[in-house]
Amino acid sequence: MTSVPQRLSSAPRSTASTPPLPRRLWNALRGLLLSEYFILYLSIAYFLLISLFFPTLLEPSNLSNQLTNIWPLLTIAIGQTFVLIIAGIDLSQGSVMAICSVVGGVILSTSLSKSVMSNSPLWGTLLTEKGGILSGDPNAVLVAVLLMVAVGALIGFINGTAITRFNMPPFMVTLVSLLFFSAFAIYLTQSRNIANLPDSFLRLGQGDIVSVYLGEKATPQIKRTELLSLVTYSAVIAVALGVVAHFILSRTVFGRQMYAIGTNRRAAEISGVPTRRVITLVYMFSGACAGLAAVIYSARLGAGRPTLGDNLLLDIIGATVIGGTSLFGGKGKVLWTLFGVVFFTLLLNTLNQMRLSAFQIDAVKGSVILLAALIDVTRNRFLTGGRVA
Amino acid sequence: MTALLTLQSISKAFFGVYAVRDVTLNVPAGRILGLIGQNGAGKSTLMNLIGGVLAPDAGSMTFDGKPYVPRTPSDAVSAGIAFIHQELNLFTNLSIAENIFLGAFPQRRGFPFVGIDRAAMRRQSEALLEAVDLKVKPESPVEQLAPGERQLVEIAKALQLDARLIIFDEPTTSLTTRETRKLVEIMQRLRERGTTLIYISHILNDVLSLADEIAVMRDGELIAHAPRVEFDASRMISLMVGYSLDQLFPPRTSTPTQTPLLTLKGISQPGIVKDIGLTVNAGEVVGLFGLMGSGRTELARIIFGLDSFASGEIVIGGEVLRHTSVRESIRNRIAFVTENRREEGLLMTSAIAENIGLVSLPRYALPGVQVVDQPRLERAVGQAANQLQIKSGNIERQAAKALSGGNQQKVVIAKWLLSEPSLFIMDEPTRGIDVGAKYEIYSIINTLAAEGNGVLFISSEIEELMGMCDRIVVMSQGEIYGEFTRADFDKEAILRTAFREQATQKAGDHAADPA
Amino acid sequence: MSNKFRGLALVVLTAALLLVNFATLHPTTVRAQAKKKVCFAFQDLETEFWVAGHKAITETLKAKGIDVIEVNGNQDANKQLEQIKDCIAQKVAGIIVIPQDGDSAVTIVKEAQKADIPIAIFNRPPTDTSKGIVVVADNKVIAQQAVEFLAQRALRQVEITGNKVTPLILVGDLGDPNAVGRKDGFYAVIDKYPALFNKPIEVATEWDAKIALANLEAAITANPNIDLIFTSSDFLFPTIRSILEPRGKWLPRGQKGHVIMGGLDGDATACKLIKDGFVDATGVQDLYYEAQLTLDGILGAIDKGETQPNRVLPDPGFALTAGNIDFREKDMWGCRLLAEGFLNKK
Amino acid sequence: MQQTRRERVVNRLLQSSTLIMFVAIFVIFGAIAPRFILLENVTNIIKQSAFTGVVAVGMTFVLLTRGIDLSVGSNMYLSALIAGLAMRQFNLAVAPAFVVAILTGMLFGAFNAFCVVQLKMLPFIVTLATLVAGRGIGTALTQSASLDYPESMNAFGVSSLLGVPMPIVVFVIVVAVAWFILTQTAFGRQVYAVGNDIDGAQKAGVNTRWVVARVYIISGLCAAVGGFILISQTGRLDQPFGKNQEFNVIAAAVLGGTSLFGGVGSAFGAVIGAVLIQMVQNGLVFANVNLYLQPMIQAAIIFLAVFFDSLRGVRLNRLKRRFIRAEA
Repeated sequence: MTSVPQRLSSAPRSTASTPPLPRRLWNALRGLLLSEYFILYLSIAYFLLISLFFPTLLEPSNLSNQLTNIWPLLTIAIGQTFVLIIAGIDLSQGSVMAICSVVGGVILSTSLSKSVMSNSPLWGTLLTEKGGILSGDPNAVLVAVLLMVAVGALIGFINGTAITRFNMPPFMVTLVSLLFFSAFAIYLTQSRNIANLPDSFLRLGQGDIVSVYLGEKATPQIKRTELLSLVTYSAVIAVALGVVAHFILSRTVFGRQMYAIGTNRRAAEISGVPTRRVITLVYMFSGACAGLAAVIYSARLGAGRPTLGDNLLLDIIGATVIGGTSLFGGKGKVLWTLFGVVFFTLLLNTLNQMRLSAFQIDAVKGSVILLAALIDVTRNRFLTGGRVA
Repeated sequence: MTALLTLQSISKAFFGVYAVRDVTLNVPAGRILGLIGQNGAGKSTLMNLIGGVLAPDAGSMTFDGKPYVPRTPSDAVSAGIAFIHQELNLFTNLSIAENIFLGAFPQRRGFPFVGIDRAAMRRQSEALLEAVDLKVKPESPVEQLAPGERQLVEIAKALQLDARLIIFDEPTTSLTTRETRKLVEIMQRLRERGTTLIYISHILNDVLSLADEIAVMRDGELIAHAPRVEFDASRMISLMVGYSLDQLFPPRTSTPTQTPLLTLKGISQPGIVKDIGLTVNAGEVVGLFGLMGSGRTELARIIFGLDSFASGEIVIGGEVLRHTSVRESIRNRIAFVTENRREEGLLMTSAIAENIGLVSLPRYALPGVQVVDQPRLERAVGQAANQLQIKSGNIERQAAKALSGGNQQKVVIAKWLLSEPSLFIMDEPTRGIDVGAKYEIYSIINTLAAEGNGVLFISSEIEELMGMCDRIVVMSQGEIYGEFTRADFDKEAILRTAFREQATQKAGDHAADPA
Repeated sequence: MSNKFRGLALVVLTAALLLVNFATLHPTTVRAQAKKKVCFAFQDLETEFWVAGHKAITETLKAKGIDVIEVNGNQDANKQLEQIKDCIAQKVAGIIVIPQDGDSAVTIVKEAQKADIPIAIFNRPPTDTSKGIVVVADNKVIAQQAVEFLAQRALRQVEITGNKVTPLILVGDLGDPNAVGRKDGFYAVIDKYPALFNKPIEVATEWDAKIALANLEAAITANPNIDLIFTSSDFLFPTIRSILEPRGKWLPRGQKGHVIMGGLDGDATACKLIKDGFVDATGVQDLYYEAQLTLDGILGAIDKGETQPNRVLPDPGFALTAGNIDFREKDMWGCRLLAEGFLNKK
Repeated sequence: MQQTRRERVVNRLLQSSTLIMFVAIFVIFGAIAPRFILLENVTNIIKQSAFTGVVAVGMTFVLLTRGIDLSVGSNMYLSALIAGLAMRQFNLAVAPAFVVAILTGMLFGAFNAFCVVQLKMLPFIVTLATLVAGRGIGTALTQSASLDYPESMNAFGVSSLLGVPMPIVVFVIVVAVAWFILTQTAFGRQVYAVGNDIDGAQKAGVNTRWVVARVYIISGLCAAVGGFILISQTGRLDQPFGKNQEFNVIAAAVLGGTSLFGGVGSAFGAVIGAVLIQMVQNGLVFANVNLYLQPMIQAAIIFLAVFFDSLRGVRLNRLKRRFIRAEA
């Protein structure tokens, strides 16, 4: 490009001089507010504030509870994050969880009572007194987990295809599959839960890998209450998923193309991004996450539940959006979602401990969410000097 | 003579950088003030200050003798200042009439009659459309209009306000020569009616022929303001860019070869194009000229695989294709710089680097899980950015939308450079770009040709095609009506060819028909 | 810019309000350290039955000077599990839970007993009743009793009119085991008298008045000659009424065209309607009795220092019918509420 | 062009796909259960879809501006509750109670509006929060006991004007007014403009903040009206009243062709959506379909409706492609 006259290159612009101290402080504050960790700071600040009034919140046992409560929600919220990034939405995750949970039960259950399950259409074929298909089989758990994830991905595939092939609005498509599959799950078991899952599976939701004991050494035998779970299987699953997801988003071609689609689908298409494939895959991923979450939840609750994840939808999307992911696409991070989830978990946990009467809880919950959002926009207002970016 | 609007040492800075610096300007009443300057010279910022979109950091304004402090755009409107913005500002989901009257719908009077007085609205819109002679039903939705027609609607909008000051911000960029002529008439008519106009444009001849006074901005400052007679094209340019640019088109350093890169044989698509035959050779710049709606863009989309074609074949590097797709075209090393950067070219809110990298991500991925080789990509992106001299902050951070039109266009080109194409399809690559940037784009095109690439250069500015191309192909009504080689370039002849079917040509109205 | 300060002001204000809110709670919580803490986890408060139960339990506990931690699972088994864990973390002395369903109950009981905290399950039995203090009312059996009485009425009607009776059942949320149990109870009776009944008409309600309204209206229009209605929960009687009344089918016993009607729960409305003769029978879970059993069970265990008390305390329940209302009235919680003027308060 | 005639026919069909679905479903259920076709039942269907429809109309306003209002369910509950309490306290008649409900609803909406417009918070978050808080306040007021309304309320619910049941009358009025506002008033057209490009609207001199604010207030108003006509039919307010209503409402609106991305939609769309959904539910009861299968069939039918609608969209886009030359 030597033929371009150098004269055209622009003259140096801004005149930077070292700012005075107050300005530097202000910048420091700005930095804090600007930081993408903001929601995290906010949650922690909130938590500490409340714990002034309710010391029990700081009890190690409670902290360890919160830890265990974060993972399942995170697992599913990550899937939602992906979908939101490409300017879609997945309302069907709850029903996917239900189906997957049933699938898990159908494979794993070790024994079933005829009187309970006999009107299920699966009775006699997949379900018998001896339990599910692979009851007692050593590999059952592995197969089950894989299959649950696979089924989730399959439903995601159906959603994705409907959306990409027929240009159906994601909202309606996933709403319909929400209605359909949750009904289908209940139909399969005729509203019964598939009980008696093997312990090897339950461990995934309940068992610890690392536990800590915080009592004084003296005590002869440790009371079970004081054994706190630190690293649980669900933690490992969720973190692993999170790492993978983060990697996909930030490092791979696929991730970049997702953001492109979410920002401007037409431009992406003209730039040779295989939009249909990417979108379909994203919905599959979201479904798979739901399947994985189903593994954790089913294991926690010790049954294949056709009603699993019924009331989860708003928590999922709420956590994701509070984290900072945009509903209009092109903007979102796994880390943000983690923070959003942390915020929601802390919120629920604190509410449980505030000894509010049942009749006040919702009012308080609502106002806290509102306050958080308010603080968030206010800081943005400060940074952008009155205008909202 | 009296000034309608006066600016007293107005300044506006963003993050410490002055966009407008200490500008003092008198806009003469009842005259046309031509305002010129490169993109980023501060014209648009200045207009936003006048229009109440931005608030000045320092300085004051008076309008019609009274102090004028607009807080919102509507303040400006009610004061009697109308804008015709650079980027069209129409609502595609509304009808033409509704767009014209959006700010102030005619209301039914008297009790039982409430709501919009559609009859009145229709009558008035028809009058206004007449004034900009756009022959379209006021009810027809804007989304069915061609860019040029939309521009005229914008003007009708301004007329409706019957504002005392109308600011035209590069109104002609999306117009065909025909429509431009029309616009000029309209503006003169306005002046006769006593309306004051500020006319911002990059097409210097238009400014020269139209303006009574001319003001020149550079780097946020007003560096010249005098009656037209004191200016000629070259002086204007030298004032704008700060040095004298003797000729507008850089010299071609290379000559085309005879090895065809792309050959179209009898490409037809019912209702769109018919029996198109066209060849682009390596190292050749082929101009594709045609009026708005002559089918040039549609043809480009077909070649690139965005739209399908019913019959005929495309031959690329000896390979015969009966149908093609975007990704296939990219594999075949074709690049497509689209007509509208905003909708189809860029991820406006994403970082410049993201944009440049987008097409070639797969080429910069490690085998296997397709992990992006970030360092390698960044290097390549950085190179491309420097090569094209994209003027920006940190390309990893700054969003594309923060760039001037010219630099945005360079980003689009850089994006394609990365995929190492051999054939460039460029649809109106210099639309809405200032002289300096245009010159750079031209130089880039020359270099591409010199490096042995083929360029299909689509434009409605004959001059630039004549300045740049080896051959010019003229399209009309979706057919190729003529072809000129550099030797016998002749503006009039080309235009005549393009207009040949004028009598039966109905592109405009066709587009406007609802249904 | 004033904008951004308005925003700031609002943040401060709201925060202040919340603080005050907590602060007011604060003192109680301080004393709470000294007091005995009992955790009461329920799954929702959406019908009179649950509300009355909630009221009975919390008030008795508070009266005993015990500090109650209430948590509402909002029909989400997992949320309830987390809440129970939170309770455990607070080292409560005991837990009372109205579980979302039998299977999650098992898990919950396991959690509590693992932490050596006595737990009692109220009204919804775990699938494995061997663990924890289980207060059971068998929905199926109670429903059966109620429907049985309806069947007797039907018999008499058939003797008069001669043609078979068309029964209709309002089915609850099929995700809810209670609803399913009641449905089973209903069918147990219907199948007992094949000669008496036509094929029943099922109407979905999903425990939602508006859905019940729509579907019932549709069903009645589809088959105008319904002569027996059984609702899986009493809270739907007003809905039924709003459908039948305009069609002149809302008539007391004895009048021609009276629709034989029964429900389950035994709430105040039901009691009133039986008295007024519109409803013939309702299956009663003896709410107060159950509450008493639960409280005695859990508090007893706490005092005795039992950490994993296991026993089953059945509530036989009974059917309050037009026949026995005069002398069983006092046993029914709804009627007592009615006596306290429940329906007219506010 | 050769196949234009056939194409024209297909397009005609797709154009009216929703209507065709309508008729088809109606006929099918009619065939299964003849009584389904009775005028009585048809009125029932409309009556039952009235409250969803009314709320959906309000939602349409919000969606048109690219916003969303998740709080309608709680709003229905709260406004109906306040009205009910007022009726009991000062034994109000129905009409004034109706006014009370509407005012409460508008107030609720105004709060959303304030957060969205003044504080520039995300509609989704705001209304999610008010969804939770609104019901919370209601529960706190009632201690979640259910609330019985005076007879007059039921009387209103079953009353009728010129033989048309009251709920339908209200429904029709709301839709008519909404239609008028959206198509015939400056505000209405500005709503569309805002949804299409809010900055542009501002540049064009539209007072966007006030437009958006009004939209949420209207949504609140409609929610209140919807809640009121529903309560006038059930006669009793239970704690879960209006719970999860938001999704049915949004579904109805979107099914009626309103876009979640703003700028596209109409008042009648909401009607179509609401009635279609209700008709299916009603028909399934008539056909006495197994309860476990009902929701699945319902889902399947909604899917079909959306499917045809988007097919139409694809077709229309192809038609929109501008023709340059008139082919011989």
